[in-house]
Amino acid sequence: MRCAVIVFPGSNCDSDLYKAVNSFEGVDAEYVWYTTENLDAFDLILLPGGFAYGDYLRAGALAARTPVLKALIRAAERGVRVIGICNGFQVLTECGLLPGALQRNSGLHFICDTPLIEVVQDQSSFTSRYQQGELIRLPIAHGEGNYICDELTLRHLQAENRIVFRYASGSNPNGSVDKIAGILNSKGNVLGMMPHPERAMADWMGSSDGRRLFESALNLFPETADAA
Amino acid sequence: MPPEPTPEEISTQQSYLSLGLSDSEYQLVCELLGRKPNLTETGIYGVMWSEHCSYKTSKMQLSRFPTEGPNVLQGPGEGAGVVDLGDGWAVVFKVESHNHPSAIEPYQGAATGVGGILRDIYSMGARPVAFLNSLRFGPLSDKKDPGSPNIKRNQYLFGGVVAGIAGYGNCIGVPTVAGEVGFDACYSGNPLVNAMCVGVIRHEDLQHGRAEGIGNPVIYVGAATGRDGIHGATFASEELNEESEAKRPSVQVGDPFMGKLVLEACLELFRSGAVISVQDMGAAGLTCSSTEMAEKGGNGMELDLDLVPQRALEMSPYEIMLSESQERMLLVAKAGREEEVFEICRKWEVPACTIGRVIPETVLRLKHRGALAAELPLDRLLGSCPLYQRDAVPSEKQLSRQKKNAVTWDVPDDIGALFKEMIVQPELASKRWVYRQYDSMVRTCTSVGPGSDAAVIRIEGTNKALAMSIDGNSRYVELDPQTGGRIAVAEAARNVTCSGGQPLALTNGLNFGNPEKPEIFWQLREAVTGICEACQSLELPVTGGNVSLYNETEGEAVYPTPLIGVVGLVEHPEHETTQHWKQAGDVILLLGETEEELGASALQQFMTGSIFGMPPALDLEKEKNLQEAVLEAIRQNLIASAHDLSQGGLVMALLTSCKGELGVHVDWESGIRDDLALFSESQSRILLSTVPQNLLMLEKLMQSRKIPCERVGVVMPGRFDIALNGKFLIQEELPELQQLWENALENIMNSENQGFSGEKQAA
Amino acid sequence: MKGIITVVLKQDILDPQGRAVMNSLQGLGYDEVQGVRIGKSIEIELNGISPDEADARLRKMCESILVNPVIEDYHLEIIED
Amino acid sequence: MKGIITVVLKQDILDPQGRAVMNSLQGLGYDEVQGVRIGKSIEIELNGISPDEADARLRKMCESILVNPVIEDYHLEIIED
Ligand SMILES: Nc1ncnc2c1ncn2[C@@H]1O[C@H](COP(=O)(O)OP(=O)(O)O)[C@@H](O)[C@H]1O
Ligand SMILES: [Mg+2]
Repeated sequence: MRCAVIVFPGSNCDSDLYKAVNSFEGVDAEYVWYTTENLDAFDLILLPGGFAYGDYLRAGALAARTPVLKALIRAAERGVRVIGICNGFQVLTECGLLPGALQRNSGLHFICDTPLIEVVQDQSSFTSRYQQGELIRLPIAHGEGNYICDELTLRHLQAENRIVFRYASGSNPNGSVDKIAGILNSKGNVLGMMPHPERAMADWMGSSDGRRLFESALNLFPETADAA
Repeated sequence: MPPEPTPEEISTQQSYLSLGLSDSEYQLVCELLGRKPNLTETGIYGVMWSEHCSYKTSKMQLSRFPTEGPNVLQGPGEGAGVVDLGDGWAVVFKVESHNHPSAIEPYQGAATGVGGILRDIYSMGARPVAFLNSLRFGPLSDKKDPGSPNIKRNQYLFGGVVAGIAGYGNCIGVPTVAGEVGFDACYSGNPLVNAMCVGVIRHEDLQHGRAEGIGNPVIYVGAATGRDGIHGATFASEELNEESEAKRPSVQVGDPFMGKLVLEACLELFRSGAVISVQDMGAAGLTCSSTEMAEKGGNGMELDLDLVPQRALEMSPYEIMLSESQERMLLVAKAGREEEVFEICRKWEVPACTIGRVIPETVLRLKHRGALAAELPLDRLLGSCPLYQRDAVPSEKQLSRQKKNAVTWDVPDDIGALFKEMIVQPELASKRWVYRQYDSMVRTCTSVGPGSDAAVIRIEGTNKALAMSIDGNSRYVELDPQTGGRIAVAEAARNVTCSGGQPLALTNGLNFGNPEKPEIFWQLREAVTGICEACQSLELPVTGGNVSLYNETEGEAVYPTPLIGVVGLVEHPEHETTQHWKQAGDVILLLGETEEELGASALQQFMTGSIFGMPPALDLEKEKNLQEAVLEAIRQNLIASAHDLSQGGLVMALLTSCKGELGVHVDWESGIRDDLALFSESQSRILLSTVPQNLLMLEKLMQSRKIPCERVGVVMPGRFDIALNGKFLIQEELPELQQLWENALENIMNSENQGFSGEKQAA
Repeated sequence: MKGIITVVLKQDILDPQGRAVMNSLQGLGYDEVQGVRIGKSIEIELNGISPDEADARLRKMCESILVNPVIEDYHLEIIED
Repeated sequence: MKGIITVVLKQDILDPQGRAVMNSLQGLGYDEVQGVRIGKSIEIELNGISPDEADARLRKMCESILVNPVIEDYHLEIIED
């Protein structure tokens, strides 16, 4: 399995993601600089968190107009799996692969915390190792994670089962519509999420609930995926 | 460009005064040079001889610190201290203040403070792995006058500083993992903002800022130079009028995005081997970095100022040399390998260009528009600054206040109600509102983040971890600087110990008022004495630090505020310990003796609105014994949680050990008056919890070390019940207390401080 | 020549920061304040191009990057020297 | 009535955001872009007060919380309905 970790100037969760993915047997992660124009060699493409271009103008906006994004969009069209985490999610909405936008947190402050997240659906290629309705702990750390979209889009997301993660149990740290924490594109091969699975890889980090996301995306346990 | 005053005019019009030199200092400069300096030269002397760069008042005090130890690889003198961690690893750390810039523009002041200390760490070659910070502000509320402009200003400063620290640290991708915040009327108008950075390095990668190799190119890396922060120190000491308002230096603005690129470029430059030395352009910008590098290398430096990248038009040599624009580094590369340097900088999209070279004459030579703009012999610039030994005399107020009895109030009727009022005071309230704004997890090495005594950061590729804490209770120092100094060291070390770390060394930030006043210099001297004593007893060398003097508003000094940052080594992940209860039914033990010590305590401040008497005593022998015993118990795996007792005493420590649904049931015997027993701030006390099976072994260990060890209660879900001598003083549902305590700061800040304060500029 | 682009949130998009500022202003006694919306003002210095071209180019910049059409509207003003 | 306040960074103050946006625009081929400065645009809806009063009140709002005089300048425009 070859896995690309895209690096923009100002990305800072790139090495965390790289470590996380490389910790799996048989997975080969590589850093890919934003000027790269070809991503054909990769089975999974990861957009890391951080502050690409300092989050200047709008979070993700400047990164979404770089050469690597053109290649990423082509790969996504071919059905290659893509995960955008935090800043990566912002890039995915900015480039149009995912609908909606991420606005400033409703409380106006940056929030770093480890809330409970509900796995809304376990049928996606990214959640096959979880169970629907399961509550997991994943860290969040963002200033602009307040997901918004218009009524129609929201109804589509709901009807097509494309909301994958929600903030659980009455909490909504950033004010997102429908408590959305992560969504899919309509084909189901592109996931954007604000929580950081790469920060939940071992108990000493406070949670190891993020592991199963990568296991699902990397098809590390195909039997379970089939069974699900 | 307006014409510059001539050397003659500088002398006759005494313009050197506004450039930071006194009459006698200016005379000395003329003697050293054998001529009158021109404007640029006068400016360079002014800034290099400022307190900030020369330590002319504090140097003799600082020289008293013990700086040697078997683990010290680099003591004070370089950008930051370096301490061995074994197996070829070392830790690099230092603290830096940014008080005055933060008072003017809290967001940018704090952000650039963080950026500055970061550059100090990586210029040693180290990868920065953690930030800490220590903050002081005026009160956030006033019952009598809730809408007072002072209170609003304090809230604005607090909100802005926290946002600035978050803004820079989060963006650059280094976790902010620990710190402390204090509030007191003495900091209204003069907040304190001290930032600490910790980095990790392999021994062989250690860099030194020495300009070596005659003919080697001097390369400028990073953001262009503007008129930011020019001679800030001098302008700040001028009386403000309309004319000076126009002259006021423009605020330095941080750019963490550029900062991150410069950081990565520099670390890669070190690995390339094409670079000999690097120094950051911090205080006094190009002046300080170029002269220090040249002097340490035993050489000189020639710079062509026309080659310095400039953001503003028509900058004079004086302005170029004194600008404090951010995100800039100066480096000396190996001749012939410039292209390699530029290649790496291009990759990271960081501007870089050669601006000069290393020369054999030991001078700083500056050229501008084809002419010589300045030439100063380095030995007559750096080593020649006069040192001042000021008078040190305690004030009358100081001495009479110490003699007062610390307890002047009667036992309160309802201690439970009192407790609930106290835990919502900003001073004692949870600092969650602050640290929730900091990314404390990026880099995924944080094992214990904010919310416990010390933070713990794992070192990748090893079994080791670092425990770190920054502390300082200035009320103790105000009442008795020597004891206060000792306690600051002891407390920071105790926090590290409680987290499972062996304290290794410390950095200190000395924040004081105007040292020309005898009572202030006395505070400084006494506090240093106390710090030295504690360092000796606890075997903690000082490897670096920072001095910030003249922290005054309208002639009133802040409390003397020495801050101590301690770093410790956690030898094995199993030793990582937090202050929180782990399991219902665990037994709670109190180590140490509780005396009636309420001087400068949180209870005294709350009951009387002021502080008086003597601060708690500290017996360094006992302290050392206690810390060793706790560390031993942790290493023997006998302890579930460990928490040091500090502000607010036992009852505060009990509350802050509760987490989730784990509360306490305490039934304690004490001969001291109820309120004083619960809130006494006696030193050298630690609260432990342990599973019942380990209880006897733990008690035996403490007995063998002659450490008083009392069973005070058990961990109980959902409750906070405290009984003293068989009588319940506090009986509360835990969730209710927790909510009060955790949301207190948030409630104050969110109700009052909506809008723009402290947000990302111009976003 | 200068282009000044004012970017505002679309009418139906919630503006939490604007709300917060409004509350602060009302809290300070500015009762006349009925609503606050916060947007961006982007000033772009242009060189070597005619005002007509400038208008088209600036609109392209807005559409390709400066403005997020999902949540924002903009208007454009050109100031000739 | 509406007040529109444009808040800009003072000339001497570094605008890292503007710089980054300029680099991106140039990278996308907009070579005519010579400089970018980014500020805020604040739109305030006012009620029950005359345009003259409005001007004075808005200036007071700017000075008390909307503008940070240490690093920002502003200008004000009033639009009557
Ligand atoms: N400015 C800050 N930055 C980061 N963490 C902070 C800050 N202030 C407080 N904290 C964290 O909050 C916790 C409690 O701190 P404090 O109130 O000083 O308690 P203690 O008296 O036990 O030292 C600690 O973990 C500390 O690191
Ligand atoms: Mg503590």
